Amino acid sequence: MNHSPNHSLRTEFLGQSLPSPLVLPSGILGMSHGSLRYALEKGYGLVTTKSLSLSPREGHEGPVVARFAGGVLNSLGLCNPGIDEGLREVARFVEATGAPVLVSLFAVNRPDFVELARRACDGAGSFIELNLSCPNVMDEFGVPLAASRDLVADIVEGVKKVCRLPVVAKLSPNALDLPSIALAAQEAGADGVTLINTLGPGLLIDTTARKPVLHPRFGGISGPAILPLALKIVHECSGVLKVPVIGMGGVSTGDDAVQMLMAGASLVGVGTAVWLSGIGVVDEINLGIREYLEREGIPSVAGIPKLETGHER
Amino acid sequence: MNHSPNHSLRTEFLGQSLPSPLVLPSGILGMSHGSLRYALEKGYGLVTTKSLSLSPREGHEGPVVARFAGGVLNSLGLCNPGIDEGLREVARFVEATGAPVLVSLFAVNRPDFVELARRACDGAGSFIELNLSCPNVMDEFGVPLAASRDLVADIVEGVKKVCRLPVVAKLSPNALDLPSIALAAQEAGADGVTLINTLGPGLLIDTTARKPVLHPRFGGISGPAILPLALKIVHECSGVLKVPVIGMGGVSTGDDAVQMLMAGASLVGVGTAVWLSGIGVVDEINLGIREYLEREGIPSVAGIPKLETGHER
Amino acid sequence: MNDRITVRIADTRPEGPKATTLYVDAGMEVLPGQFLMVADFAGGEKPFSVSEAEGGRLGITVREYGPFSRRLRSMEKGGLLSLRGPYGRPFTPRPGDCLLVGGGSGIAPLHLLARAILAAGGRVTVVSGARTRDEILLGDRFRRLPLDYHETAEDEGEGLTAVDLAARVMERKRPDFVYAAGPEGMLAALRPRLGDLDYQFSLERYMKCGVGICGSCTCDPTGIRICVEGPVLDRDRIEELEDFGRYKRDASGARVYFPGALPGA
Amino acid sequence: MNDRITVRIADTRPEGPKATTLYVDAGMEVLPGQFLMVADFAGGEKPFSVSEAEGGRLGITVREYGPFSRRLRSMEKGGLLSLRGPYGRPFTPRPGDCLLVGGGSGIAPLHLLARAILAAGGRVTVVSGARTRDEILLGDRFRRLPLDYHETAEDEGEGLTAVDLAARVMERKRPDFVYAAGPEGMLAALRPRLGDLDYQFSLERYMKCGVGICGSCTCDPTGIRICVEGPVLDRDRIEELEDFGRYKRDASGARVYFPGALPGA
Ligand SMILES: Cc1cc2nc3c(=O)[nH]c(=O)nc-3n(C[C@H](O)[C@H](O)[C@H](O)COP(=O)(O)OP(=O)(O)OC[C@H]3O[C@@H](n4cnc5c(N)ncnc54)[C@H](O)[C@@H]3O)c2cc1C
Ligand SMILES: Cc1cc2nc3c(=O)[nH]c(=O)nc-3n(C[C@H](O)[C@H](O)[C@H](O)COP(=O)(O)OP(=O)(O)OC[C@H]3O[C@@H](n4cnc5c(N)ncnc54)[C@H](O)[C@@H]3O)c2cc1C
Ligand SMILES: Cc1cc2nc3c(=O)[nH]c(=O)nc-3n(C[C@H](O)[C@H](O)[C@H](O)COP(=O)(O)O)c2cc1C
Ligand SMILES: Cc1cc2nc3c(=O)[nH]c(=O)nc-3n(C[C@H](O)[C@H](O)[C@H](O)COP(=O)(O)O)c2cc1C
Ligand code: FES
Ligand code: FES
Repeated sequence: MNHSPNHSLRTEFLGQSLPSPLVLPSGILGMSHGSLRYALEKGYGLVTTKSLSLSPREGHEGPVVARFAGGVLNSLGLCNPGIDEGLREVARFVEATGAPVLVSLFAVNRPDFVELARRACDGAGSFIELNLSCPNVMDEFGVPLAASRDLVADIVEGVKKVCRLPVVAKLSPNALDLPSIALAAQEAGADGVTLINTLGPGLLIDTTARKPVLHPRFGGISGPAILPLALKIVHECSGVLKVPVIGMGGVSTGDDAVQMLMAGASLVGVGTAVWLSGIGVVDEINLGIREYLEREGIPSVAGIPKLETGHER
Repeated sequence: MNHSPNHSLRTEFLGQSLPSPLVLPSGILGMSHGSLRYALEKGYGLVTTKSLSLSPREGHEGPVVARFAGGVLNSLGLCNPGIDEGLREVARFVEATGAPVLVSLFAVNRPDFVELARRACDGAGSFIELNLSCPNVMDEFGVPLAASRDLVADIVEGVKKVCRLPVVAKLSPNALDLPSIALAAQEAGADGVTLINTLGPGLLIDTTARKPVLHPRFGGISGPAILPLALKIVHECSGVLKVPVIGMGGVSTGDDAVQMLMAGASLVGVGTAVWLSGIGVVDEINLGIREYLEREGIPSVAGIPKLETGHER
Repeated sequence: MNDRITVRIADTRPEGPKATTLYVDAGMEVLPGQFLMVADFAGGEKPFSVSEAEGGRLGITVREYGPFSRRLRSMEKGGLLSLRGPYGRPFTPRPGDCLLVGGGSGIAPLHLLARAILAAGGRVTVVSGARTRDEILLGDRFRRLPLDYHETAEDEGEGLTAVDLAARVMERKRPDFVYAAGPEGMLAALRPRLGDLDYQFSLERYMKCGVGICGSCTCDPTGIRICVEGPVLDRDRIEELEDFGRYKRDASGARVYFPGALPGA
Repeated sequence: MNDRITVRIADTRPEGPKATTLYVDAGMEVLPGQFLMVADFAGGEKPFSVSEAEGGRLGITVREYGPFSRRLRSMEKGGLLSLRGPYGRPFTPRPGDCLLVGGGSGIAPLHLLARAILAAGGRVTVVSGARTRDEILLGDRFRRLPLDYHETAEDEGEGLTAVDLAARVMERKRPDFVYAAGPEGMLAALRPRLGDLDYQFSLERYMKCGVGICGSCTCDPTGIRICVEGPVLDRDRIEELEDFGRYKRDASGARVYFPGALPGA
């Protein structure tokens, strides 16, 4: 085993060199140039904006977050200041730091996604992420956009037509046969896939008040509860994809992050852990990955072996 | 508020009076007349057998269970001694205790389910549970039986034709639009629905060995991680069903159980908590429910108010 | 695991025409300046400081500003509250000569702080201001403490603001340390009057999660989260901010400029 | 949270032609009679007792019975093991005259127990038996301890079993307490020879989860779980069992009758 003293976390992603494989997921901080800078300084290698929509959204009244034994529920409701103000914040961030930004967009149909992407491509971001798991659509159709292979393909294709920046499709775990949906995104031109968005949604009830804890009643599930599901989905999808995967869902320790990389992720999101363990968790995870590389004599993050796919019984 | 001193946990279920609303879920203990008795003595109000198949199954080699921060993964693989030996155990249990048994059956197609149900109806059990979330079928078709409204309806209908005992359909959370599947089961004649079976499956990786922790690699997710998902599904399904729901998934405390009842369950399964908190958890949960009834002045389990359904935004 | 509790209101106490103190037996320790996310199970969850804490009984002084605070302050004994917290970085009580400047409901956490400073052996001067006399909160409570209490109503006499009055008080006697809480405009007006005095300000920014993940309450350009690194900020942290006294963010995250502040950069 | 660790084998030591002791630095305390679920990342996870525990280094003495134990016992220094545990109820060391009876690999936990009894001030007599001389495990280890050690190979001399030999030893000197571990047939043969002596037996039943949820290892009619309420059972618990010495269950949960035991009831 080769114990090189200087294991770097530097990771290539779609032509950019990042100082760490850790990604600030969309919806965590990422509200303003200040919060993007904060995340960068706390050790993330790549930062993502809140999911930006055509018009500003105030989100839900709340309570919008709740803890349970396995993690967190949130019903923030995709609050964001709208694409134009959001892109101004991105520009300020890029001006100050020169760091790349993953600009998350969300809409409920192809024309709006295309319009968002058009504006985002004129902005200072480096990559576009399409949040295809919009809860509005769930209210309308009972399932997220990302549950439909055809809708995913259609939107990605539309966006790619107008977009000079690499496009990453963010998929929902609330779908059957994720690999085929991820493949559909790739075939439609996606340059990467982000997995997974929050699970569910779920429900928690205040038994004294006899009311849901959150308002509105349901919230997407994140945190440690969803790690094994995320690992499974990332493993299965990255096994069939040629494009890179940003893996996230419950990653809270260095070992979790290494598992995610081994499952096939190129980058690893760390969101809910910022609540449950504090913002210092980002550097702890960076350190944990570095220690793993050293212990195992692996020279770089990209050298972490991928778990073999295959179906032993 | 009326503080009656003697709050009973007695609960009616499909014509039987049970001493507690707590159910030993299928696959937890339930292997033999001894283990069924053990569960009864530890405070469960109703016990379920392992899912019985036509032929005995040894299950997977293992490791078959693994813990993670949010709960447990299992890949037991539905090991069971086969329907005939299983029913002999049920008969011994009933002879010794007189208590009702929920006999869980599983197969991968309608004729086998019908044959299992035929034999089970000649046995000493009180109710039949159809485990429609068979992982074998997932290997074959990528989705569990329970993800298909039509397959669920077809099997329930076939079983009801030959079955004098009440039939409960156990559904998987790995499906879209659970309420419509639950409704399909009810319309096909199901006398009740059990929700939820394990989620996923999920994956955990040993980063030193660079191998999955479980063998075979994936395992169904249970325990605290799935509680909010289970509550949401039980709430949504019970809101549209006329038949009772056995709710389970991560219930570990008295408050969890009350949440499950409030979500709309008639009975509450407690499985994984037996590992994570020890078998004493069953009586702790019984006590917790009793204390809740007393504190809130509710005379019986059935009197626990159901959370209103409705879609505030 | 759970940082949320559901409690019944143990008592209430009207505080003039626009505010009420709600008392709960929450069984938690809250330090001066820390806050709770409070919800009433009817939609909405908002940050509130703790104004009193005695033997496990907490007082939350709610001033009516909009729909949520109106509902909250009309709640009665026995009503159910959901409390998350305590969250945030508290004030640091110092055993010297301390000046506490509060505007409107900002006075609430300063009451708890005053008691902590006195307990630590410090000397306390309080300046409390509001638009009208009956909007000055907790005056009776301060008057019962061994401290130097001053208040001002902007619609009376000279029309002094809390900042004006604080300046006068400081002219007479220079404190060792200044603590302030209130509308950001007030804090911004106070800052230049403090010269090289050391201070801690408690900032109010829009909060949704209260635990540092949603980003709502973050400041520019450092990105500090008022719900975690604040609400109480040291002088150094305040000096780094470009938005202090200029703009905050609304529920959508869009900038809202304070009256008189100019958009730009 | 996690009760599973991955460790490298620190050392190995052959124990005759069919067994090996694997040493690992596991950093956990294991009491005599407790077991670990051991896996080698090639499929399979099985229960094994701990035969030695010194300064954090554990010894697991693996006898070859089938495919898994064959693979395990051929593992070499540096090989990776997954260990879950320690699980189960241990033996209770007593400070009196103790007789320990072990058959085959059942002797493994008794070695750890012997040391614990000696440390507690008890006096130990050990009877170890196996089919052939070189299948008797850990004899050298017992001989180094201040105790009375007896062994028997069934294919030699009088062909005494461990039970026969134990009976002879008890004739000479009645112990205060008997501990036994080994094939259930041996335990069943031993029980009637103990009269009213108090005892603890360690039972081996098919185990999958090791933590009391899968039901594989449960006994009739009380349903006790050998992995949790056992593997060490007190006399009272054994006396309640209808399956003891009659049948156990295989991987599917089906009954497997011991040679000579009759199906029924
Ligand atoms: C750390 C902190 C401590 C506070 N302590 C107290 C206190 O002790 N007593 C007291 O009366 N008030 C306190 N507040 C202010 C209190 O949170 C607001 O008065 C309340 O949220 C108003 O809600 P509304 O719906 O009634 O008013 P709205 O009509 O919605 O708004 C009125 C004002 O309150 C602000 N506000 C609304 N929602 C929020 C929110 N989620 N977070 C922050 N500000 C918001 C708005 O920006 C506006 O300035 C505190 C605020 C913060 C941030
Ligand atoms: C509490 C306990 C402690 C044990 N301690 C030791 C020990 O210290 N040293 C040692 O060599 N052996 C010990 N064993 C036995 C060991 O678990 C088996 O030898 C091993 O599981 C055999 O697996 P195999 O695949 O090699 O054999 P197989 O060919 O599968 O079976 C051989 C024998 O082992 C039994 N067995 C197989 N799998 C299991 C299982 N999962 N659980 C229980 N029994 C099983 C079978 O019933 C059969 O009797 C212990 C068993 C138990 C229950
Ligand atoms: C409070 C909160 C807000 C979120 N908002 C968004 C969002 O706006 N857009 C999006 O694509 N994902 C959003 N997510 C999902 C996360 O980006 C991420 O996919 C998920 O939380 C799983 O990662 P984690 O377990 O590390 O948090 C949000 C998650 C949380 C907890
Ligand atoms: C070890 C284990 C084995 C299980 N085996 C079965 C089974 O054979 N049949 C079945 O319908 N469900 C099986 N389940 C699912 C449970 O019955 C239950 O639906 C699920 O675990 C959720 O409840 P819990 O979180 O309380 O464990 C099994 C679960 C576990 C943990
Ligand atoms: S309120 Fe969410 S980060 Fe501060
Ligand atoms: S091995 Fe699973 S209950 Fe004992």
